[in-house]
Amino acid sequence: MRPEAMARHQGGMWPWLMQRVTAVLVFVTMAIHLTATHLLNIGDLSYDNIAGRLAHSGMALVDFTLLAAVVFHALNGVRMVWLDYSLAGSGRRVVDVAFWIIGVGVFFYGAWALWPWITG
Amino acid sequence: MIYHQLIVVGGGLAGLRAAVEAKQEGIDVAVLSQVHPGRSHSGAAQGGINAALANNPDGADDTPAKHAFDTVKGSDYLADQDAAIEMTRDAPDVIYEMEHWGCPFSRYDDGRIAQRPFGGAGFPRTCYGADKTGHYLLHTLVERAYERGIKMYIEVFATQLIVEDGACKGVVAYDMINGGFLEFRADAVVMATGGAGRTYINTTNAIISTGGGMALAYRAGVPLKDMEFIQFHPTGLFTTNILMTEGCRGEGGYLINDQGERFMSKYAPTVMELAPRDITARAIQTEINEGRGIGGKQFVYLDLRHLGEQKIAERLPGIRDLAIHFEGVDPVTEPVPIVPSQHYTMGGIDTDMQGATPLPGFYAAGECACVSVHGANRLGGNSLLETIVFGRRAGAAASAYVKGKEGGGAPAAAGADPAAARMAASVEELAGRGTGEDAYAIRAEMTVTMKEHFGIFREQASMQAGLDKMLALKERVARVGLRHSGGVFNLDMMRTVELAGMIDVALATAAGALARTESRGSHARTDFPTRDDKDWLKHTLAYAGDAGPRLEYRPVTLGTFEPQERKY
Amino acid sequence: MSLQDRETANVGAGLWKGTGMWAWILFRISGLVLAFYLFVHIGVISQGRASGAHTLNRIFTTFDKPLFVFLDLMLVAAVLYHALNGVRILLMDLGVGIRSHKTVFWVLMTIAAVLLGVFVTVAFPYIF
Amino acid sequence: MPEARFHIKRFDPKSGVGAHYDEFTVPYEGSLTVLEGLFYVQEHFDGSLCFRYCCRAAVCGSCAMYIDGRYRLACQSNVNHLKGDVIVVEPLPHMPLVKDLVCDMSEFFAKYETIKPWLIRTSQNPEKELPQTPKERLKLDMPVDCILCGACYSSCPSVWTEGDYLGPAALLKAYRFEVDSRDEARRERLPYFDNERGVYRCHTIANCSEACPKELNPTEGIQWLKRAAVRRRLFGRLK
Ligand SMILES: Cc1cc2nc3c(=O)[nH]c(=O)nc-3n(C[C@H](O)[C@H](O)[C@H](O)COP(=O)(O)OP(=O)(O)OC[C@H]3O[C@@H](n4cnc5c(N)ncnc54)[C@H](O)[C@@H]3O)c2cc1C
Ligand code: HEM
Ligand code: SF4
Ligand code: F3S
Ligand code: FES
Repeated sequence: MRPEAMARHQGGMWPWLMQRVTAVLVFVTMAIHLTATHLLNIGDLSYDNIAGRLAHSGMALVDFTLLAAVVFHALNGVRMVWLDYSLAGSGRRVVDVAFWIIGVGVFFYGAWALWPWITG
Repeated sequence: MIYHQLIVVGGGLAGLRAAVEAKQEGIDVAVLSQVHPGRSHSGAAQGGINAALANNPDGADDTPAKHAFDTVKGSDYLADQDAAIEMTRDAPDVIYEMEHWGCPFSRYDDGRIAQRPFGGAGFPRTCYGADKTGHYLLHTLVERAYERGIKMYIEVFATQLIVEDGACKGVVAYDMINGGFLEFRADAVVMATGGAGRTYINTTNAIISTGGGMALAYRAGVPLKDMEFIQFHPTGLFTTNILMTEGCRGEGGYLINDQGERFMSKYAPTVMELAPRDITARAIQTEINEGRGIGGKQFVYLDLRHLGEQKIAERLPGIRDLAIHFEGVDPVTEPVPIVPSQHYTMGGIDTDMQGATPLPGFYAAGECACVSVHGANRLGGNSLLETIVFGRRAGAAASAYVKGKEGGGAPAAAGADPAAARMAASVEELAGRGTGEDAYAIRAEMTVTMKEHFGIFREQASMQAGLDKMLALKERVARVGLRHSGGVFNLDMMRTVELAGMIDVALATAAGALARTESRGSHARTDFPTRDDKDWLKHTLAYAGDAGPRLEYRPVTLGTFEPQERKY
Repeated sequence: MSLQDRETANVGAGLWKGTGMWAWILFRISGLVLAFYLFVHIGVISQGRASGAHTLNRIFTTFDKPLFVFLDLMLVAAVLYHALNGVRILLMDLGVGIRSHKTVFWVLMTIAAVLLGVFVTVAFPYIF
Repeated sequence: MPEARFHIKRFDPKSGVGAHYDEFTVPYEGSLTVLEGLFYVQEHFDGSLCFRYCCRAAVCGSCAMYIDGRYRLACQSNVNHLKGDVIVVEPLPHMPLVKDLVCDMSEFFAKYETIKPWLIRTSQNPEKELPQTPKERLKLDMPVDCILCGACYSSCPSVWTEGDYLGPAALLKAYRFEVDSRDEARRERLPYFDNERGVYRCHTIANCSEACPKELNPTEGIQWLKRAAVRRRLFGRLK
């Protein structure tokens, strides 16, 4: 095998493993999230209703975990797909960095958006 | 032109073991093979490989000396006894070496290599990996070759030896993937191209076992030794001749005729189904000839049903798959129709115990060589052993020879590749003839002739007729025209070149058989039914001559075991 | 002849009929759809703070239209498919059910269908 | 006498002519394998047809092809068992082609070579065999049967999209040695499969296991390697 091909693809356990870890987190928290929004509090999706739910600190924790995990999972997932279609060399490093910036940005933006509901 | 100090032609067990040895000696060695080495015919071997490890509880008293005795007795005393002794002495060593290299042998509970009984052996001494021993051994050696970084030219088909100044200087070969002929130059060549089973129509051998290396050597003036001794395996599948390993009987399988009797009781009352192959094959053929084949037909049954599904799944899984896929019979529930089938070429390129041939710089090992350790009849499990033991020795001897020629180096006259150019020109000439004789018709006639006239039972008049047919075929093959020239992967060309070689090799078998007026081992003559030690305790050497092979003889090396009648 | 000069054999053949193959293709597509939706979702919910409660409520009313309800349904289907097939992958990563992965797949898909049914019957009548 | 009709995909990249199918009708008695059919065609109709062969007993891995829309060994495929009245014979899909049914296996073997497919020992070998219990040996049963035919490799979508991906056969080989109780590679082989052109490129699609004509399960081996890699990196556990 060409040595440069080998060098090009070093590492990979952490993205792979974190995709599984976040998958489990998303699975659990999203189940709660969906049950709460679509099955239990049906019919009256509104600003106040959300506020009511998020006032429980447990629900707030769930939604924050979900936010963090799902953003990672989604971006890492997109990166994984992209990787299969020849994302290599410097282009790949750019994507890695960009995705981290986007991910952290989106997380804080989401947290910022949720904050007033939680603090009431 | 491509130069290496040593070139090994053939990537089976013998060739790879030679190459590994040479690499270890620091030689620049390259392997040339018609197929990827991992696809070599050695991988088809099933039953096992012999060595007196004394691991089996029933074989605790086994020793290499007893192994040597069984080998010599099995050979009907035609084996060179010093060679048999050395091979059996090296045996445990090479088994342990293969094991240390990763070969996945089957095991006993205490972790030692398992051993099963095999025909003609006084003790259970056949080491095995289920019924895929050859596959496991071959892949182990392929892996070692990769580890050692041995250069391999894969899908390169050798067509001619280069002999200059009375010594072997390389080979010419067809590059199947890129097309065209290449000139490989070397200080020495090891030939390890396997057997010539395909000269018979009913063979267990791979389609590429055509005796190519033997033919190359023969034409370069090297004699072929003991070619009349052709082993027929008792149990090939009825329709395809695919092998059902001797391990089937080793594990307790029965041979059954039309009357439902275990007929081996008539032929070898004490060891029954575990008699040596020549005796068992003749017994089956006799049953068939005398009308006791199943339903009066051309086969008998190999019955494994009483072994039970679990034992079959554990010890003979590959056999079960083969029987189901190729014969449509599941051995767990039905008996398997079998016929004796051509299986092994005891003879081959004349070599000494170090793999050296009479031609300086030219070595041979494995089934294409004849040392001789198998004499007139090879014991099951001894030929895998032979490939590794003598592959190693040939590698070492060739390395020593190459080192002695230090300063030899690549020949200065690079550029023109005269030998390759001549080869290419001769193929062009064949193609230029347009439609001459049909090579495939000739091939079909040859394989049938060999089966019918030089089969299990032989007789003067029939053999003479067969020899005449073969000589006529040799003339016809000279008039063959190629339908398709040039290009890559040109099977038409390869199979035509191959055919010419097969006929030469088959002729050596035919001439040797006709001349030998006795019965010994696999060579069973109805007109001379007994062994004649006074006149025939000697090796046949066939040299290429204008009107067919010229025969010479050489005495057998005796000294340890006194020839006696073979009884089982 | 170098490798590049050689044409590739038989592209387009291959195991396009394998269960594992289609499970994976759909998994991929559903993952990408969900990733896209995730950002839309965060954008929408954040309007609560960015543009105020009134705007958010107005957006929610828009979502009650049949088209959006249908899209929402598709989304739930995608989530269920991705989540349950994801479970199959996670199990296989743990070494569970590798040889019986097709059976596991269909069992999980049955569960997904049942859950989808629950969503449809319980949740959606309220929205209409 | 029954006859078998073969549709054989022909292509010679050097000829400048595009790929096409040729039809041949082969008479036979009793049974006929696809490989025998190909020989009949090569001998009687078209000497230029080419294909790989060796053992004709399903043990050497030469003759893997795409026959009637499935990965099969030509020598193991009996025409009596194939459905339909024409038998479509094509080379292994998605592989570089040499000619007709012969594809270029050099990348396949190059990848096999990179994962160090040999038993690695660091300690002194005993005089006799290295002991291995039947239970330890049982773990090797599946992976050691691989005949390197390339069917799995040709069937894997991850190979199609990423030319550097090692593919199922090479990884199965890595597994074969990693589970061997005698192997002492510890971390030596790890970097060669624990990366994104190794195990992490496998999306558990399992086409490979579906394709394998020897009914092996590369997926199982690859999944084991993934877990072994995590175990080793995170917990330092070597076996
Ligand atoms: C079905 C079967 C089962 C067997 N079972 C057993 C058993 O259980 N125990 C046992 O001891 N023995 C067994 N034998 C015998 C044993 O397998 C063979 O004798 C042995 O494997 C031969 O090995 P080799 O290395 O000499 O040649 P092979 O393995 O035949 O290798 C020949 C090599 O030469 C190459 N080659 C050939 N011609 C050319 C050419 N012109 N140019 C370039 N390369 C060429 C080929 O590519 C190949 O790599 C069995 C044989 C058969 C047929
Ligand atoms: C609900 C629980 C979820 C589970 C159990 C789950 C599980 C997984 C797993 C195991 C993978 C890895 C697949 C592989 O390596 O081949 C994966 C990939 C992916 N996931 Fe999820 N996931 C879930 C939710 C989501 C959500 C909500 C999104 C989007 C926001 C998402 C987007 C993706 C993407 C884009 C991929 C990459 C797909 C690919 O590689 O083909 N997942 N998921
Ligand atoms: S795993 Fe199966 S399909 Fe893949 S190379 Fe080995 S034998 Fe062929
Ligand atoms: S098909 Fe390919 S993606 Fe993995 S499970 Fe098999 S290697
Ligand atoms: S010819 Fe060996 S596997 Fe088919």
